[in-house]
Amino acid sequence: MKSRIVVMILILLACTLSGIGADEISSAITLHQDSFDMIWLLVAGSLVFFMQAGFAMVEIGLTRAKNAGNIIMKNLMDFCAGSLMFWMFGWALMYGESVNGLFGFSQFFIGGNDMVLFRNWMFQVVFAATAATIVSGAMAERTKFSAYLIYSIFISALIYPISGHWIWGGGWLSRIGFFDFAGSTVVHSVGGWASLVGTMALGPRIGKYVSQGSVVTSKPILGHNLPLACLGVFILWFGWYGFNPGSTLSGTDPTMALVATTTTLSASAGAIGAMIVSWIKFKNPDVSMSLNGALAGLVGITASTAVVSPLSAIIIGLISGFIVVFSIEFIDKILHIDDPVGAISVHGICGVWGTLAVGLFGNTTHIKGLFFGGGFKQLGIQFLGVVTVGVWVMATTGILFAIIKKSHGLRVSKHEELAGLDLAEHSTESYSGFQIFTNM
Amino acid sequence: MKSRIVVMILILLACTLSGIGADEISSAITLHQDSFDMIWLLVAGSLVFFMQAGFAMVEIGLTRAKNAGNIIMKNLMDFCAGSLMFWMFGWALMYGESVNGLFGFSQFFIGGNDMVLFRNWMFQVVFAATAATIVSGAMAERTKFSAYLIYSIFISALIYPISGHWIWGGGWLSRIGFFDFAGSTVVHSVGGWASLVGTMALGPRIGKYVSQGSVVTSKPILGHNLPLACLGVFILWFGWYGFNPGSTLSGTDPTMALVATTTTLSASAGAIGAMIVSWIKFKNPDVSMSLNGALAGLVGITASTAVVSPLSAIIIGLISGFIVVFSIEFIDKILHIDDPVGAISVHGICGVWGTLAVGLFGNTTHIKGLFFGGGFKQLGIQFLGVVTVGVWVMATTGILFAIIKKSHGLRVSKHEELAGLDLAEHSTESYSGFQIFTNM
Amino acid sequence: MKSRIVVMILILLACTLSGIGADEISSAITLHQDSFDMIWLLVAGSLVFFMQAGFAMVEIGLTRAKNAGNIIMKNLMDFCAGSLMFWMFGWALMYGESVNGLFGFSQFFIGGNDMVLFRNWMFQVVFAATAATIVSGAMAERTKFSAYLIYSIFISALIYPISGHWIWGGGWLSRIGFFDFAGSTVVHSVGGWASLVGTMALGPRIGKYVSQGSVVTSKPILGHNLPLACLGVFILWFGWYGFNPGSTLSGTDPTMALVATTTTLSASAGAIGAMIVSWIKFKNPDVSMSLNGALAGLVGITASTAVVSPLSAIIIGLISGFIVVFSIEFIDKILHIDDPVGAISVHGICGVWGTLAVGLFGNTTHIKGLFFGGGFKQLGIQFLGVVTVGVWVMATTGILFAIIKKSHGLRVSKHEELAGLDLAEHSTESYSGFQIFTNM
Amino acid sequence: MKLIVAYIQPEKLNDVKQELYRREIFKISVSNSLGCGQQKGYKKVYRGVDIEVNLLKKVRIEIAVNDAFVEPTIEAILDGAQTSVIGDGKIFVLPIEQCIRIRNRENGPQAIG
Amino acid sequence: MKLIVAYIQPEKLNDVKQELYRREIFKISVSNSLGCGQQKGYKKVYRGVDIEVNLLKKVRIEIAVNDAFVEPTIEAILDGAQTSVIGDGKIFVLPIEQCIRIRNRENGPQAIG
Amino acid sequence: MKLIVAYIQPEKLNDVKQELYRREIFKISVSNSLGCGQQKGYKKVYRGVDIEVNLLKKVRIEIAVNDAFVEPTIEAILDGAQTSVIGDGKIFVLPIEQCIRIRNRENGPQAIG
Ligand SMILES: Nc1ncnc2c1ncn2[C@@H]1O[C@H](COP(=O)(O)OP(=O)(O)O)[C@@H](O)[C@H]1O
Ligand SMILES: Nc1ncnc2c1ncn2[C@@H]1O[C@H](COP(=O)(O)OP(=O)(O)O)[C@@H](O)[C@H]1O
Ligand SMILES: Nc1ncnc2c1ncn2[C@@H]1O[C@H](COP(=O)(O)OP(=O)(O)O)[C@@H](O)[C@H]1O
Repeated sequence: MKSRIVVMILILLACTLSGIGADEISSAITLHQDSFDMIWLLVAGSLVFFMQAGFAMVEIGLTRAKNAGNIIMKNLMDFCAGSLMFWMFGWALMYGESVNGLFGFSQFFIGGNDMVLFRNWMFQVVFAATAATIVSGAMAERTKFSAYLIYSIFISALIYPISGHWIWGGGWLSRIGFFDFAGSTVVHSVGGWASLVGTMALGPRIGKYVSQGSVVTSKPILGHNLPLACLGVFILWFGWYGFNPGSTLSGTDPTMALVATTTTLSASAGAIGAMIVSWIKFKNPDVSMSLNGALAGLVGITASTAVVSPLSAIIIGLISGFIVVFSIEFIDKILHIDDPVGAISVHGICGVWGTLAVGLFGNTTHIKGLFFGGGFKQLGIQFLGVVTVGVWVMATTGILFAIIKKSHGLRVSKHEELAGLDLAEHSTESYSGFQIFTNM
Repeated sequence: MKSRIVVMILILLACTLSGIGADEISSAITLHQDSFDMIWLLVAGSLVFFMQAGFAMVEIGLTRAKNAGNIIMKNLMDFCAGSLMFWMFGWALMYGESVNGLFGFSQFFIGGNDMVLFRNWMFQVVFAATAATIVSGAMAERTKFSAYLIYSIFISALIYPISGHWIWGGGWLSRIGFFDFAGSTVVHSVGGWASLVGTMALGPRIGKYVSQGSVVTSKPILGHNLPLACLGVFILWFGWYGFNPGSTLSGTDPTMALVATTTTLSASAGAIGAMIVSWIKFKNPDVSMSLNGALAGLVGITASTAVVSPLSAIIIGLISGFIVVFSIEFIDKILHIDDPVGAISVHGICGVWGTLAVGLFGNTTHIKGLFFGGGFKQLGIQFLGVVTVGVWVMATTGILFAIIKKSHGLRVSKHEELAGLDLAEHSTESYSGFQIFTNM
Repeated sequence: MKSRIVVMILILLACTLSGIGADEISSAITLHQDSFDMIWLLVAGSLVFFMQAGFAMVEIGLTRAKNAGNIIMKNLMDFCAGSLMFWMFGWALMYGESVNGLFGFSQFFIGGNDMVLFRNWMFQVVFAATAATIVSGAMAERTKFSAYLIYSIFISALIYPISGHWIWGGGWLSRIGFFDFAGSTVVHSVGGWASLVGTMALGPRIGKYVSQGSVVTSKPILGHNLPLACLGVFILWFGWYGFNPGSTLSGTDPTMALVATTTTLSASAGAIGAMIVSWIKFKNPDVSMSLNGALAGLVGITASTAVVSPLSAIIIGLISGFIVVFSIEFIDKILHIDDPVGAISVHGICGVWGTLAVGLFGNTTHIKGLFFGGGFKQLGIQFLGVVTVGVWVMATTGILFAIIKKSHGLRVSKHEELAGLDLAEHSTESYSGFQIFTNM
Repeated sequence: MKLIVAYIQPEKLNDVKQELYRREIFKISVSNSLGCGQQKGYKKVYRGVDIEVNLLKKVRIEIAVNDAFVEPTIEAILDGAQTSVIGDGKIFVLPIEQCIRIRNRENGPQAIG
Repeated sequence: MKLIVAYIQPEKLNDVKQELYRREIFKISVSNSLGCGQQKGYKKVYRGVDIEVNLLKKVRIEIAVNDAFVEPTIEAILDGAQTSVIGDGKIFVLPIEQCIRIRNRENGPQAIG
Repeated sequence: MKLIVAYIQPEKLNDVKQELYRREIFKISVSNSLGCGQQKGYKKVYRGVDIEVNLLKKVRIEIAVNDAFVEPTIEAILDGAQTSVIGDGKIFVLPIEQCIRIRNRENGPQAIG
């Protein structure tokens, strides 16, 4: 008995001398673990938030001066409306208790005292906003602002959260092994598909396609501010260091270093890839294509960033850069779909490619792609995910845009479009005083 | 005796086996605790620093092209002069040993080896700079640059630190329970009141108010670059994720998640609120008002961000958005005070509203607002703080601007104002080569 | 025997009660230590990455509208090509196993599973890119894009890594005690010297120097977008909070607070210094000079930021601000070297000054400068480093540019230069629709 | 020789150019201008304050032609720019006394084309 | 019919417009221009290098009027733009041979207003 | 009095100004313009789509002179702007009926300088 007491005293003593008790040690360590996750996700989330500025700048830069204010409003409001929606419904449908793996259903109107819940909501809302805002670029220069607001509400409250649930919320796709680390499909493809449906529902901008007899020629409508587009791309890339590494969801998971590395290399390769293709095809290293290429590389690596090697990342990025140029040309010149900033190609097509790349280049214990001895299994699952999410988004946004078109109107009048949405919808000018010469 | 030795050996063994001693554990944990705070405050401080860019862009965007370079200089120099001042005097007056709760008085010209002191200085200097720079927007397009420099020095060295001491430095307001989490009053109202006094001392820009008989009409003077204004707002919002969550002052306080959440929701609601009001009042969803609305929501939530629920945050933000539009109109059309960027309304009025909101919506053990059963007590204290800080700032800046006006001159000549401050004060053009059509 | 068992049970019990074993404690603490470093370096690295946007904006702003797209391409591509090069060779030559202290030689084509390696690569690649991109500003408005690409590849793959190895990779300079905390020499001087050689190899822009008889007059070629230049400077300054504090290379080294403080103060003093000099010399507080001054202060403090007091930092910054104005004038008016953005002065000259400042103002146990009783020893070593790195960079870039000039051509044709590189090299316009009046 | 100065709606420039091409008039100079005519401008609201915008954006074109081309040029402009809505613009014809091609110092009617 | 071309100081445009309105002259076209006259420009310093700015910003207005309105128009411009300081600008009167309203192809003096 | 209107290549403006100064012609107004002449423009590619740029950037200058100065002014422009390459531009001479200096309401030939 005596020795026990001695031991206890000794332990207490040892602990006291070192100024800290075993309990305190343990709770300090738990606190620290939590704090890593907390800080990491908040910092990463802030970076992802900043991507809103990047999207705004890219879209402003690649469209005409007379619509810049409208683009500002759309980018601002899809975040603002979207964040309220995601607080009310989105989170609940995405991360609430799963109903048969199809959608979540709890934690509507988030409140209470659970700081981990708030942290996770904060990190997720900025992803939801990213998916929503992708569309604003594709539908730029001709969409009614109020119609866009309605769309924003539905994508953030309903469409994005449900397919998100399938993959990140514990839903059916995640259960069968679908892997999308940071959202090539969850975020980017969703935005891309919605863009595709939106632009098709809208039709092209006036003057974009000129038909002479049966021949339709695509006319260029130049962006008015490349420096802002460049700034936007750098902001997006910067924000991607929150988007991808933050998606470890843990502040102590060292994989974040691999993620940052593959993200950097793929983006670089994407820009180079797009530059090379444009140089060969158009005889000039094209500025806006190279900028799109960097984004393509970023979208392309997003799904697989944590499970591929640096070399694979470079290949994935390079291919993304190739794809984006061909895709932009194909969509414009063959399909005659008018996507002013290339959102369908960058987010949609490269999102698909990135998702499939997991099944090709994945090389960890759990994820083994085709090229690393994993056979077609993962690739097949990835393909299934791509298709089902595509169908889901196209179906729902198809219905949504059809209803808006019928009931409210989706597009401004010809006169408003020619005058510019800034004047027509917001009675403002974005560059007051500047002489801007436009006959377009 | 023997068992004691055995015990000690065992403990040592256990510790050695795990490669780390009790002492080392304890010191590692202390180091880690400190490191969380260090990293958190430095990262947050950097984000707050970046807000300088946001202010510069917003102010440039909402004023005329001919004064852009002057705004750059003012925003750059109020930080640069301010940081030297805050190093010399500001910190000492704000956080030095308190003299009767009225002002601090120690640690002038910070030096030595105390890293925690440097860390805290770094985090605080960016807040001081924020307060200072708010004024540059309100006084834009007509203030003498040298006069503005003098003002900058005094606000950073004297005016801001002293009211700051009352609230954050352990001064009398904090002692009676005044609560301002991240600075609705400490930072924003101070800037707002100084703006009010400054614009009144200056008078309106030429051409802003036209009087015909007894009727004074307010004329619009359009901002020249909405994309930059938009970028500025996004940068400010991004920086606010350092401003508010960083104000936990601790890297392990999980409240930061609530703070980030309420900040996001209030900003969103603010933008929406301002958009709705402008849509109803002006028939159009106004771009620059919506941008101001986001800022209003951010300022409005700043005091109470850690002590209110998400729902309260939305309400606070929405009301901030309403207030800002009405306030801008009132100040312009009724008071005929010319505030080009709306700084008085955004920072002053919404700063007051945000401070009072603590007394209405606060809902923690310590802070209980009127709506959550706390009665009028907290509200009364908040009101007292608002009034005393307002009186302090208006009195001191009133004297300051009066002296500058008498001795040095506060405003450029009519000719210089018409030519633009870029040419008149800095002999430069901000957009060389661009054709800018101005008869204003 | 019995007591031993008791003791062991007790310890186990104590540990179990507190929910964590000694082993787990130890591994948790190791994990946490690693996580601090990981998070710190990734966040800091992202900030440094963002400096690319800052460089792009500064260079765009200070040059003519007709070359903005070309500058975008150069800034984008030197990062993209550079990061692939640094992945292939740069890292290996800089941080691989040292061959006689002259260069590293291992870890080419980084791969594998070492997360610490990836982390370090990520942090270092952004520094390499910074050194590379400095040159794009100095060589702006007349360099062939393809020639610039070749240069980019060599500086990132070879030139920067080797001198970098001498100082940061365990090479000979570090062994004799040369100290460069965050890269005044390693990064900035390298960029500065390369800029000097590059501009000399290129010659001035058409119209920059007009000779009448033996008198050569320097003509101004105005930058076209000061707001973007201002934004760029703020982005760079913001990024510098990753550049300098991140260079502790440890997330638990509290010195980062001193670093952030001295960085802030030196930048502020630099801007003020340049403003004062320009005010006296040119009668006006010059905007672009003050912006350059802030950068000068940042470059100037970079080497010594962790080993000097705040007061010393202010002095270093102030002198940097003085130097930069005189240096820009000297290089332009006396040497007739055409450096559109002042890169040689800001990065080269102030980089040298900053490196020497370690030997003057250094004041820690290990680094003692002349003014703090350390005698001339440290200063001498610093001087040696400055000279050898200068010789290395000028020799190698000299050869490089000479070969490019001979074989491929370094400069666009007169016609292309007059038309602008955007049209000539990328067949684009950066500000489509804007009326830009230029006869330059 | 005459100088034909016309103010047209910006979005009509392409049509006018096409009509001119059809009539083999290839020389033209274009600049932008703010105009005030029968079309009275419009009101908008900036931050709650009314703005009267009474200077509308127009395109100003100048075409120098020999006398025989005056009619076709005017026809072309009318065909390209007329929408019969207020704001369509005006055409002014001014006399030119001399015309010189800078390239080869050619003078007179043959220099104009 | 005459075309009155005037160069004025930018800040005088509003005054000139008001004077024109008072005389019921509502049609006007405005563009910006850089001018060099007796007002000799100024020097400034950019990054330490002297710039001679000898092209100053001016506003160019064009008003086409019937002969009876020439005098009032000139009066209006003078009243609105004169400050008696160097740089006030110039008025030139040019003959117009034809004037056509694009909207309705109306030709001649009645088309001008 | 004549109004000399010339379209020149933008990079030639400085040379033209210098030639004018040498002949003591100091008054000039300059604006920018897009022009289409014998120089046929060029093609470029934007995001894979062909653009025909057939409006090239030109500088438009206006110089009002007394009749005696017409020749020297034309000479100066020719000397400054001629490169003998397509795109050099054109000079048009228009009659001026009146010229008024706003500053002092001076009228006629002496107002022009
Ligand atoms: N008398 C005039 N003098 C100068 N410019 C004129 C004159 N009349 C018309 N314009 C120009 O033509 C544009 C169109 O004229 P407007 O009167 O609106 O068209 P409409 O002839 O169809 O009524 C005006 O905005 C103005 O720029
Ligand atoms: N002879 C001229 N030809 C063309 N433009 C002229 C002429 N004289 C004056 N201008 C224009 O008028 C503007 C004002 O002329 P200026 O001579 O400075 O005024 P003032 O008549 O008061 O001396 C000039 O900047 C120029 O644009
Ligand atoms: N007949 C014309 N009417 C109006 N502008 C003309 C005319 N001819 C030439 N210009 C202007 O002059 C510029 C140069 O003319 P261009 O024919 O290319 O040169 P060149 O005379 O050497 O062939 C054109 O771009 C246009 O702005």
